[in-house]
Amino acid sequence: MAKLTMVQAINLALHQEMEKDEDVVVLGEDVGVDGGVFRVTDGLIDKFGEERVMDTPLAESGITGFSIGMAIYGLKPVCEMQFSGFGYMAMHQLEAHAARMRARSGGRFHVPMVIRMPYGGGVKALEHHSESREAYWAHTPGLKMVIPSTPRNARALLVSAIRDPDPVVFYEPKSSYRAFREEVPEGEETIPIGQSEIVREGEDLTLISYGAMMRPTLEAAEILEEEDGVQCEVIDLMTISPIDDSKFTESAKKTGRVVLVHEAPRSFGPGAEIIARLVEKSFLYLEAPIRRVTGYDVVIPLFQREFDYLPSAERIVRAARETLDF
Amino acid sequence: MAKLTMVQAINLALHQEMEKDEDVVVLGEDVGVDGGVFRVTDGLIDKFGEERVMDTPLAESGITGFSIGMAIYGLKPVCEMQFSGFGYMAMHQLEAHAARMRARSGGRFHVPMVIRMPYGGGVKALEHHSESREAYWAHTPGLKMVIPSTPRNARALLVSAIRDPDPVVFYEPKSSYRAFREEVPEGEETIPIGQSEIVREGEDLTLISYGAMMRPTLEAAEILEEEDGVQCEVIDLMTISPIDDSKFTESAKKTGRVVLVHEAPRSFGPGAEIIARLVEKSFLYLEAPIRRVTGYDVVIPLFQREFDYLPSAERIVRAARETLDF
Amino acid sequence: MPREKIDLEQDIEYLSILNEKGEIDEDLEPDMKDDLLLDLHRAMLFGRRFDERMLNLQRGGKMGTFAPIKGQEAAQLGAVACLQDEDWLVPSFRETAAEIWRGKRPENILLAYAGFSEGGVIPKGINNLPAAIPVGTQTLHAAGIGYGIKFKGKKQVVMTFFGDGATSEGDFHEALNFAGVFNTPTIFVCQNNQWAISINRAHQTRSKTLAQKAIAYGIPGIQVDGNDVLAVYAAAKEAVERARNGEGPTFIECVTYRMSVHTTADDPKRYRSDEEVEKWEKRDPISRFQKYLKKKDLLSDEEIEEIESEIKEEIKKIVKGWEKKKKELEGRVDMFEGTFAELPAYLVEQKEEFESELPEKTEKPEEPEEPEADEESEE
Amino acid sequence: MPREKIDLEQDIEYLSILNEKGEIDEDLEPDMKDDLLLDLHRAMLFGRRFDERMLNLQRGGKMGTFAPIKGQEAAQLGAVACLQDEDWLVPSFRETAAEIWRGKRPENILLAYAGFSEGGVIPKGINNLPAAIPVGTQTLHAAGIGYGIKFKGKKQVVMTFFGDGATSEGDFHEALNFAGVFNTPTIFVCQNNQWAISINRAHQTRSKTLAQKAIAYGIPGIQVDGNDVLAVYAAAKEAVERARNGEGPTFIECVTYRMSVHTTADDPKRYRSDEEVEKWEKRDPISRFQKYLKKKDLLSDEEIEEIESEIKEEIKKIVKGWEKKKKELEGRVDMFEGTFAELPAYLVEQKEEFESELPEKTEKPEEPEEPEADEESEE
Ligand SMILES: Cc1ncc(C[n+]2csc(CCOP(=O)(O)OP(=O)(O)O)c2C)c(N)n1
Ligand SMILES: Cc1ncc(C[n+]2csc(CCOP(=O)(O)OP(=O)(O)O)c2C)c(N)n1
Ligand SMILES: [Mg+2]
Ligand SMILES: [Mg+2]
Repeated sequence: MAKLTMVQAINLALHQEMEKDEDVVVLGEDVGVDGGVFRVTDGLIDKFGEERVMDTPLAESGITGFSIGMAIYGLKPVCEMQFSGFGYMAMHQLEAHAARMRARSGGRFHVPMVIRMPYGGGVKALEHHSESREAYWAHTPGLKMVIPSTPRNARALLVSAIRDPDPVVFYEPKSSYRAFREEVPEGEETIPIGQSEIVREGEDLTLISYGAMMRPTLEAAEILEEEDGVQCEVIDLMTISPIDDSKFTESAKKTGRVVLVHEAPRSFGPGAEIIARLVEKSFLYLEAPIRRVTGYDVVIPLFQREFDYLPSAERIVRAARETLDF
Repeated sequence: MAKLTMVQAINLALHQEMEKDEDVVVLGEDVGVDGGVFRVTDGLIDKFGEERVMDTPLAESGITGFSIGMAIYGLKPVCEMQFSGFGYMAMHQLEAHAARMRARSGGRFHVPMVIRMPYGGGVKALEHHSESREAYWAHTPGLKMVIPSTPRNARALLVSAIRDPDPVVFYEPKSSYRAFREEVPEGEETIPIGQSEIVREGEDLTLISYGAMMRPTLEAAEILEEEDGVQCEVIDLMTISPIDDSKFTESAKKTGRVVLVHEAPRSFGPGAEIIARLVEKSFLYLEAPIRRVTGYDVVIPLFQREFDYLPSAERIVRAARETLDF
Repeated sequence: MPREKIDLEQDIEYLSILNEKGEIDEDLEPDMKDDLLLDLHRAMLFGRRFDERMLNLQRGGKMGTFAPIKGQEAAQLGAVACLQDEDWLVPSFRETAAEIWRGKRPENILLAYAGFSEGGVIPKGINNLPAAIPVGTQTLHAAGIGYGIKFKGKKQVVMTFFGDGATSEGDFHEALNFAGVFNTPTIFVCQNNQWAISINRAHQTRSKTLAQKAIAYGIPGIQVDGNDVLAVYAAAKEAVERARNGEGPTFIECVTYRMSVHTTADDPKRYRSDEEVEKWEKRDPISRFQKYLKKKDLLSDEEIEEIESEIKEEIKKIVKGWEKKKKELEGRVDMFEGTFAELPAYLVEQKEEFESELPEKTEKPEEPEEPEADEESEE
Repeated sequence: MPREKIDLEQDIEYLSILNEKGEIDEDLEPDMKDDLLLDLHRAMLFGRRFDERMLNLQRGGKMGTFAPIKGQEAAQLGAVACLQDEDWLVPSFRETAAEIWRGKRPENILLAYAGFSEGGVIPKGINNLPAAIPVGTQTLHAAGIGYGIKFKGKKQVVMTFFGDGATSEGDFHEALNFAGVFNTPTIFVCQNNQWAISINRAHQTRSKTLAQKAIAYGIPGIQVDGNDVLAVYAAAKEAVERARNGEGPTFIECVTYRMSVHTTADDPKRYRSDEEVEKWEKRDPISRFQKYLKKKDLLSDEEIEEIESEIKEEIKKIVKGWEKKKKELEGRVDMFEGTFAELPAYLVEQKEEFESELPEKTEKPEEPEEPEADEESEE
């Protein structure tokens, strides 16, 4: 097992799936010769050629609609939106066609494509390069929405997404691209889409998060153990939609207290759905209001102040303590 | 006071605001000579000419981005997406520019525009003509999201939206366009954006809805009173974002039991935010789980089966009874 | 350091072979088998009659709104007549006749417009995409399918249809640009029927022709008389051959006219004159084609009568079959399956919730108080 | 019923006046005041030096990523030099020199690239929109502003800038079409610098020129040597005059070259050759313009030296002022105000929540383990 960054792990998944299945093609802006602006697709064009690793014109709807056509014909496109902040240009193609072609054609056609997009803040980027709007896709029937949090689950989830017969929006936490390394097995590994994971067990409090926010969340769990002797159960959703509420509703029955964390704006954000599920399935066990530690309902500030906006371990710890004291 | 349909009431608002303020212009596909495919803009072009009532080329992003430019220059465009199902083509213009220009320019520029879109099911329409995806806009920082439910509040809310110095997405419940009439005062009337209304008082149960779903919701309240002697408090949100949680959280403190209704898909839908606010602000008063009577997490079916999908008074009544029996 | 005209190395041509009087330009007459000519004639006539029948089914409240093709039979049939079965068709919502030519069952078209998802089902072996309603969006799928064909080294081509209004959409632009850059075997057929609902062609774009938009992408573009089935066929034939030979995409503008309403929810009197419609009725694609076939002694008035009554019978059968099918399907629930290959847990839950409520599931709200033609939604 | 070429009634011309050797085509030489010529020269030089300074500020970790303009000084300054103060500028993200010419304070540009929203503030009286990062989207705003001008009967014009890559976006298409249909006083200036990050012009679209895309909208289009400030000025002047006279929009393609990196996060060696860059360095817009000014006896080497050292001083002052300003602004919170005219209740609540947590508000996560150039995000 090699210790890889998330960029390397995603790159590994692409290499291996392209070797395994010649219908898998990669396309997007600068994904070929340049290897992607984050180097996620580095080396693919040399190995698989420009027929399978396509540098496209600068048009997000074009990339997406073109991929839908390829997928209908039988290819398995993995297309990239250079930043999730530009993915909205493709929204109508995903909502109207990728998400509907199977039902519309009575199953004759389906759209086995993956739309990769780096998302989230914390890399000192320019405007439109730090958004976290997974709720748009999660609320769209017919789409699956996946967000990995570590090199290893990024690789395993991307493999599952590529093999999924239906369209998957795959958000990559760009602030975690190179922030740390993890052992990633050389051999095949997959994680089923639609499955969350308990990454830390505990009885006192349930912390729910995903993607880049898993790091401050786990950090907060550490602090709470060290400073308060509190045992947090930490859940990584990994798939936002279809959301797996089995683990966090069970955990809430055990702990009775929940804090959830995401960097997306709070209102009408993913956290609201988590709360709704908890109320629907764990109502009688809830001992305190569920706290949302999230981005605020404004555009994430330019990078000098982006950490005013992004949830930190400290904010999570405070919310946890207030929830425990409730 | 004349009894008007919602189409006539919205038309009245447009006539009066255009008379009052010559910077108000209307644009969109078929809004001029044709008077709009629902006749909402009927007669405007004859009265105000094609400089102020503009038939545009067939391009939603174009209409929206063009309106943003007009608004920056000082006009007050009221543009129409012919159906909300095609509004996603304009999402990037609204998210990246309409919602941000004020903050980005340090207040030098702002975007006083209204984006009108007929939304929702129940009119035997073709695919893409029955969606209810207000959550996309409500989750977008910098946008306001308004949905009227009757001719009178449609007129009053649209006037407020037109006068609002910031961009307002205005969803019109097309199934209510001509379904009933209501007294609408000739003279000016406005309803502040960001204000919900208690349309029926009660102590036993709180029903929360908005837009087209207010009718089955009120119908359900009637049935519950007649058949069960249950007094429902019914709240019409009217503004989805910024959402006014003051009335429904107060009401929940009184009743302890809440059912909410919308035709949007359930998961990551507007109802989840309502539940989150109730948990945050009325936690200790909740006596039963909050039920969501909503569209399902699939694309709304073609019209033969659209009523399988749309919430009905019966579904609401059943959820209410289960909530009361909890 | 000059100021000089740039040679763009491409021209836009106009092609017309059979005029409204039925006169023909022999030099340009395409070489077509008699059977093909007669099949085309029958398909055009069938398209016209089926359209008329759908219109009165809709007016009679038996069907929902739809987009009539009256006047555009030559534009769409002349083009698809150049396709092989294994080729692909990517239609918009106004290609009923073309879809039927390509194997779509008329009964299913009726079912779809009656609001039954079952009408959208596409049988294996028929390479037609379902109708695409968001204007212009399908052109990108045709570009992508074209790439798939190229990638797999197949000899297929893909033909997509859209209207004059669709040329204003960003997706149209991106599709032609992608097709050009990746040199895909895609034929873009624009049915310029002069109107996008109430927006006239002249107001849709300032360019003199739509065909010249091909210059923006460095791909061949041609404008043809869209009511002249021979001209459409000849232009499409060239384009299909180029595509098959790996020479990439073509943009064809068929100048035609929407002789009927935009959809059954539309009232054209609000925006266009009867004179204009009458002017175009004189250019009807069917009567002109019949004159031609008669001159060629391929068709007599008696035979036309026969065909007409055959078609009448055929349509009667289709409508009967459709009504029977509707009965079978009524009350059937069809919502949860089909979205994904497998029904995910949350949809299973919702399905169970739904089924627990089945008794009321067919509840309908009372009819609106004052139904009006324009109350229905567009399309 | 012929097959004939359609006369599109418009040509695409190429314009070049001052070549790389400094030779001039007298017949085409625009009549420009000496002051204007010298101001342009100074602005080009300032743009170049300021660019260089920003690059080393960024490399030194004092500033975030930005998009250098090196090589494109003539393309942007020649065009904005035709504007009056009351006209409008709608830039993309690579018009630093043009924005400064139009009154944007260099200090604010540094502030913005250092991640301070305060840098984006635009003072009253300066009609520049803020830089638009989503490629191509701003062209629609320029069309809309143009309509506003027309609507108000003003004599203003609006000029928007974008790159070669932007011409592939749907918004570009919709913007030129709207501008054409509504005949707005909008000048679309494409800085074709041959690259869209790593995508070469030839791979962006199959058309021979970008200028010919104007034909798709029936508006005038011209291709100019974008490194020839006189040619850019002459073409823009014509376009501006047409716009002011109510003759509508123009599309200008400036053929230039991005001599530096796409942004400071980019490594061009991965996709282009040094030879290519060297070839274009010979066509540098500044040196050729200096040759011209010297021939005209408007400028001597000594004077150039003087200007250079003045600029050096000026930039020193700007950077000093900027560093002072940064200190002032550090720790300042700026997030809730400014989104709406009035702070809505829910943002007041969130602001209070935020302030109750201020002690930790400056928390930063530990630095990543292995920083790499390309780790930063693009732009
Ligand atoms: C993206 C989008 N916007 C608006 C509509 C509503 N609409 C349906 S058809 C139509 C006009 C289409 O005109 P054209 O492209 O010329 O095709 P035609 O109807 O004439 O065949 C419009 C505006 C739509 N279906 N899709
Ligand atoms: C809609 C959108 N997609 C992608 C990007 C990322 N991006 C920034 S600049 C750029 C290339 C732009 O090329 P061009 O239009 O030629 O302008 P240039 O950078 O050469 O000045 C890309 C892909 C973006 N900013 N916006
Ligand atoms: Mg048309
Ligand atoms: Mg470029």
